Amino acid sequence: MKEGETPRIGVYVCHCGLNIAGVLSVKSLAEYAGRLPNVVVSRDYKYMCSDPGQELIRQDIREHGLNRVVVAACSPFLHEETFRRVCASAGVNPYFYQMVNIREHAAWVHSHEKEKATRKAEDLIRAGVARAAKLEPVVRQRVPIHPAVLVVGGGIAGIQAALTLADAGKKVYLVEREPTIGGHMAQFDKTFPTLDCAACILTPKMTAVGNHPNITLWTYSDVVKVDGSVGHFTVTVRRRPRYVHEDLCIGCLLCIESCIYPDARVASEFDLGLGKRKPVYIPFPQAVPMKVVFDPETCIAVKTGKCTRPCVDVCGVEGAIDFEQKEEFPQIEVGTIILATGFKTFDPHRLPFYGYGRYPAVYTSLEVERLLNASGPTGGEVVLRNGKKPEAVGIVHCIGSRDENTNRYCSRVCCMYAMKIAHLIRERTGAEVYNFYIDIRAPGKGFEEFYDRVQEEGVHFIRGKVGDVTPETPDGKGRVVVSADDTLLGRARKIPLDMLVLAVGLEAQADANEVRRLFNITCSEEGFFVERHPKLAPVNTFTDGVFLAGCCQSPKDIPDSVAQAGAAAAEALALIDRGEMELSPNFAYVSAEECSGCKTCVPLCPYSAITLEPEHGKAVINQALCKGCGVCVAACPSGSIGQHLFEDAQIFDEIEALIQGVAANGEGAR
Amino acid sequence: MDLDHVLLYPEGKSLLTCIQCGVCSATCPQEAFMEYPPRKIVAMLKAGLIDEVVQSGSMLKCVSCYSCQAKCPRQIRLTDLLFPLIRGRMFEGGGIPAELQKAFLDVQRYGNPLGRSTSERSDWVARSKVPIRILADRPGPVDLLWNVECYPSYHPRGQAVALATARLFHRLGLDFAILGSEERCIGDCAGYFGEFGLLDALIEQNLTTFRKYDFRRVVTSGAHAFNVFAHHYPGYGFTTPVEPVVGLIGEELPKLRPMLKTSVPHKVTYHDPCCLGRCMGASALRCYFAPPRKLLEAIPGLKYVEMAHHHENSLCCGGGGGGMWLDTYYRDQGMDRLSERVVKEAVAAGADVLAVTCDYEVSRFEDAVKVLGYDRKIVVRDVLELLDESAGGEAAV
Amino acid sequence: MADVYVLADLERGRPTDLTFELLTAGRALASDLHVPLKAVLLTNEAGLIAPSLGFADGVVAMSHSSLEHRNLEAWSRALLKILDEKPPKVLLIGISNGLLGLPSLVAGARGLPLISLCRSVTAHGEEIVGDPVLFGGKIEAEVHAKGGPVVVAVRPGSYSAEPARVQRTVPVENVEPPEALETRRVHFKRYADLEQTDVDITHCDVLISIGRGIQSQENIRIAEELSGLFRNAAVSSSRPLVDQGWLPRTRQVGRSGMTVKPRLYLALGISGAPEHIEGMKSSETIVAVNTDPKAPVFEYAHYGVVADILTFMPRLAEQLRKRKPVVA
Amino acid sequence: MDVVVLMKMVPDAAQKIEVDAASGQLKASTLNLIPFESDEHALEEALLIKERTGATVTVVTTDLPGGDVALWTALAKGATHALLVTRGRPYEPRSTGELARIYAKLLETIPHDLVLTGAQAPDDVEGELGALLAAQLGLPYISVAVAVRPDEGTHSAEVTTELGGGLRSVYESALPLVVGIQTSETPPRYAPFLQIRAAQRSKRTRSVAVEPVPFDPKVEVVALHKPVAGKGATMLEGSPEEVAGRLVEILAEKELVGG
Repeated sequence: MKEGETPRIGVYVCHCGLNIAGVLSVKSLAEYAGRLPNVVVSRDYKYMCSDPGQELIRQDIREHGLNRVVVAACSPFLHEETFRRVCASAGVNPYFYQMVNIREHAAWVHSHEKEKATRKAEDLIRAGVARAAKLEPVVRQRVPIHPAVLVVGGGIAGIQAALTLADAGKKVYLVEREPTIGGHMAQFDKTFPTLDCAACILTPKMTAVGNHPNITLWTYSDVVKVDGSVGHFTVTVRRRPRYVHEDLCIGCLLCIESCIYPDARVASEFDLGLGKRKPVYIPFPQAVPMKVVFDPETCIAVKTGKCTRPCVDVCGVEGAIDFEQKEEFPQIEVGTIILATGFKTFDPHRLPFYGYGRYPAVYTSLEVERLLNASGPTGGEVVLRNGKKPEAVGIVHCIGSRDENTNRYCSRVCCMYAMKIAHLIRERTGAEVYNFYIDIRAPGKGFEEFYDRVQEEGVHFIRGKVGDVTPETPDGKGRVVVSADDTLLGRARKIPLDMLVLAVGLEAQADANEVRRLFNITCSEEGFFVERHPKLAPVNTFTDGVFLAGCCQSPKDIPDSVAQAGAAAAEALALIDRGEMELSPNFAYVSAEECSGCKTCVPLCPYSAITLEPEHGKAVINQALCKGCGVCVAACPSGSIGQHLFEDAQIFDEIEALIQGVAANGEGAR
Repeated sequence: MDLDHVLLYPEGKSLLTCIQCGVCSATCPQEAFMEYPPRKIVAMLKAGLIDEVVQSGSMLKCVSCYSCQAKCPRQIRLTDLLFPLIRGRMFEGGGIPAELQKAFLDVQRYGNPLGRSTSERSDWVARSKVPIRILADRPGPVDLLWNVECYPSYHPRGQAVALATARLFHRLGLDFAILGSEERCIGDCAGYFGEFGLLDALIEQNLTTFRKYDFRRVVTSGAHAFNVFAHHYPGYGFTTPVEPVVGLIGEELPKLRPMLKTSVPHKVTYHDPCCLGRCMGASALRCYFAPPRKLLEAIPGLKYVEMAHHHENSLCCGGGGGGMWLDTYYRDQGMDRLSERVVKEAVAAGADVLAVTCDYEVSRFEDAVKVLGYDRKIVVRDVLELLDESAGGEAAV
Repeated sequence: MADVYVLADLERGRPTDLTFELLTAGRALASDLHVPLKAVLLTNEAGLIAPSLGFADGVVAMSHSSLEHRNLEAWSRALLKILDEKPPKVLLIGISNGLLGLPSLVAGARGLPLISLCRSVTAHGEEIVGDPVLFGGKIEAEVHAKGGPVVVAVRPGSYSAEPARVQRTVPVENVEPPEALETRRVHFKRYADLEQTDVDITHCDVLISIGRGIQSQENIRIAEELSGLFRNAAVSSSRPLVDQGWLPRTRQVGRSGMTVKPRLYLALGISGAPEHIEGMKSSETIVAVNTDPKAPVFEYAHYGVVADILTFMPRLAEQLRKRKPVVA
Repeated sequence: MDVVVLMKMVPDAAQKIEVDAASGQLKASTLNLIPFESDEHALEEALLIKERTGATVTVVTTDLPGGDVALWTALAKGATHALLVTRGRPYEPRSTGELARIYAKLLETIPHDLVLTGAQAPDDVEGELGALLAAQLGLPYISVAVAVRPDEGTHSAEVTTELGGGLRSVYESALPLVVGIQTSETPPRYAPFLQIRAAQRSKRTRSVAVEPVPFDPKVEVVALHKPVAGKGATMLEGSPEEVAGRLVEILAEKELVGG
């Protein structure tokens, strides 16, 4: 529409099958709309989103010279884009389109009072028509996409995403906090329900990452700063010193052997304290990169400098070991980011009555994974802290999960891994194994079959959660007796156990909130990163160019993590291959002449999109970062910030039209 | 009030979300003796079988220890809401054992469950070497109203604790006073047994007394009164800050510490009363797990040891929810005494002193010690008695 | 000047201790008043019993089958006829369970002065003075009676029975039974002995007797432990604990319970209501423990301890454990 | 079947009972009146009869302090009617004789097959209420009852009485009958406070004024006093440990315990 052109509006009332027509009188709504100012044509139709429905609009635009289109149908979330494309294809600016939601806002919520619901729909349509008259043309901006990708987290999800992208020829930076990639999966012995050896399927992928020409692997590192927006992020990574030059270390491990400490005496993080390591170590034999780490807390050469340094003497590569190594902060440019930061397990100290940390017989499931692992502290033998083989083992499901006092959600994998552990312990020790469960949740391929198998193997399933744990001897060092209500028997059971395994749930990483700020995304109450849409955009975030994979989004098993990693890689690839990206037109802008430079808006912006341009001290909004939340618009004391698609005139007219109707209809708009 | 009524409230509705995990029954110290343990009761309530629950007598065995409620993954309010409601229904059928009936009648009549004269309530004061102000005699503003409670007022063992408390208050220079013969039961047994009418009457009566005087805060001798103050009195508009005595003395520890000069060379364990920890639910700020332990550890020569059950998971002395007056019924039912379980754990932990801070517990545990024949192994002392001893006891005031 | 009458209390046809106690009382009163003392005998066959009442100067007797068991209606009708025909100065009736109510029925029917709950009765000149014990022994009164005949109800245990146990032939005045006995509405049916399934406290050497001071039923255990430290000992109690259902009725000492004479009666937390005292006052050694130094029980005890029994019992047990129980 | 229960308010022996030195009367300010315990048993027995036979139970007391509460409690426990006899007089220990006359007059106006009351109250200086009443009304009286089983068909009742020493006797009497209750067959039940309040609000207690009964007391209470304490016993003094030790020595001397 040119300047001064009269609005010619077409209004289309959708039946949405019976979703709308079953409640609202769509015919009368169309007639009502036809009587509104500037409306040239109004119709109702069974499915406006269908091809014939779309064609109907295009035809009217052509025949009636419409320059505004209003569709009264469902939520803009679903079909706003559909009808904008219709407008564009008929030669009308796509932002001369206004959607009125009469399905969710009238038909569904007021299904029990049809007459009033129709009145309300009238009000909504009238307001939409008023707003449509004030719409202005908007042109979408485009940004180029840098082809490199940052993958944060080197667990199975990060590995999978990195390999997919690297194999597609894209440059990938993989940043991992620990000295090795592999994540939790590397700690497992077997995977459910197929009982594949975790190492057998994971280590080839780890090695592939380590060797891939397109992957830059930075372990023992973390992201500390992220600037820019989709297409061109500038990321600062902190590389902590491992006191070994990775390019020089050949992984011969002679330094470890020669360490001045003859015995491993430091609790191994990887083995959750069940095993020991030296101050110089590799976390586990298949670590990638196969480069040693000097632990600054326990290596006296690093800590005090007072060591004879036999490691340096024995090292065959001159200068590989370097106790003067410092932190480095390399900066990289990437166009997209995949977060695969994983999870932590629930800390059962929070439920002290299970005796974890108090009675040596009590373990977490992750600790037991290490005991079962061939490369674990016991070489895969299940032996207790006192060196004995357990004869009775209990596994309590849902520790920290499904509990208002800790985490309300179901962690999804515990039932299966608890049964896997039951199977493995029974297989290795012949112990009586009792699984204490509330419900067995086995909804995956081969899962129910596995449940069946474990039951057949003679694992006892007791439907009832353990409510108390007491030591059998006063010193607490021996067996523990657990109390549970066997709800199927309707009787209390007290069972003495040599080993009590707490099937701990999965939680967001402790620093999830800092990470989400760093990457400008949101997290749920529990700390899991929030996807853009649970069904339709499960790997996207509300920040363009930042994608999610694996358990940082929600608890999931290995197949799901891998699948999501693939999906995240594909989303990144799609952007890279497009080469550029259209930005949402819904962004705020500053009228420089009116801005006083008061800086009120700067700290308010949740997306850090506002800066002060240095020359005149006026606010500038980075439209690639702006999400159109409107906080700055509302807060600006001088009224100098506007927002496309939500201009004051549009909103005021919409409200005014709405109020008219309320005044006329009484409670009509309620 | 019946179940339908309960379901009108969000706290009651949570009943419908029960997943029958059985933690409540598994943690219930009385489970073995209940025809219907907590999990079954919830299932029966959901199925509308409330009458069967009432008739079973299972509810008589609940000692309101809050274990089930504290561990319930759905945070269903079993202890302080559902069970009292069910027990309230028991009055209709006359299924209340005589000993408990008498306690209620004595509370109605004398404002204490021991059936002692109201005029004798402050007789113990005469034995105090430090001045104890009684408000009726000397009205006028006071900082601290000390709610002495029934057992410390009447029971000889409780009186010893009350006297030690008074000496500590005196040493700390606290401005305190008591209600003397105007004091009445604060309503614990009534509230948790479902005798809501009596609870209501006691609260009204107590508030009338409180309004006569000018005080800034209240300190309770024991855990049960504190619990009732915290949970029931605010609903009647009583918003004056209330602290249990261990909380108050805990705050004064810096001032008290230099006075703790006499060595108390014992291995001491501490029994967490249900009503100072678990019962506060999520409001961890009002849980008093740390203060008594800090106080004990401040005593020179004392070595602190922990029992198997402690903090949120402590066992119950068995005196709550009317249990104080159901021991005979329990014995007739062939039930174990919870207080004996606690004493056994204390001895197993290597302690020779079981420290307590609940007005019911000194006598309950001393009983248990005698029954078990542990007289030479362990003694029961209130935390305040130990502090008083370390500060020189009666000789030093 | 009329006589002093004492109504003989009979249990299964035999005069009770109370009868002789009252004869002792009646003798003193009769001496003061300078009048004869007579026993009133209501039974089915007076002749058999009269000689056992030889302490009296004479016996006024009525025989009728309805008088065999202490049927209050029959006895009151019989007594009224005697009072009408041969009015005494004073009629003493003992307060036994079998006669409780009889003084009131008689005095009420004729509008006679009645002093009940008396521990003693004396004459101040012409006035008869009783000293009732009220409120479980907490208050004593002095009550004067005007006119006559005066009915005085005397508590058991107030006088010694021994001086009155005199067997001799005494003059018997027979009074004809009234017509009214034939038209009575109350009929004795049978005796019912309580089933003896419990220990017989009347045959114990030591009784650990507990009262309200025990505070809770649970604490009874402590008394039981104590009793276990003696030979042939048992726990007994005062009435409130039995009414409360805390102990079986077979353990009750006192007027409505058992009368006991053990070698040692340890009264723990028993204040000493007169009803209780009557059941135990003949014990060889009485030791009373009570928090209230003014408790009436101390009046009857040989040794007294002012203490809370819950504190005292364990201490006593401790001392006893150091000794061997005596072979009975 | 109409059962009437007469409840008497008496000073609570668990509380202090003081005599005013000047007047020689009980100190009214320290008196705490409660229903006499055996009267509570009488009520319980009546309620048991009601439950077995559907009898009506009318509870009567006078307007002494606490009388109203006693009636609300009785209603809460299940009594059918409650009557408060207004006299407007304070408590005095010698009043049973007059009370019997008042109740005799009252009973002329209310149906009664059975009149139950406590066997003997701690203030029955002038005799027992039940017996005096029976004498007034010319009704038979049975005392120290522990069970009352009325039979509507024969209009009679079987009453078991407690003679002491483990002996009981059973009587049968035509109705109407006055019974002095010693103990009810089951301990008195508990009335929850809410029900007592409900009974209070229900206004089911009825006040009745009985015309003053001319009464000439034949006895006069000259003095009341506290008993002299402990004159009989040798008092052992000292700490509980010392006293226990001394006592055991004494018992040993008497060969009640061994050496």
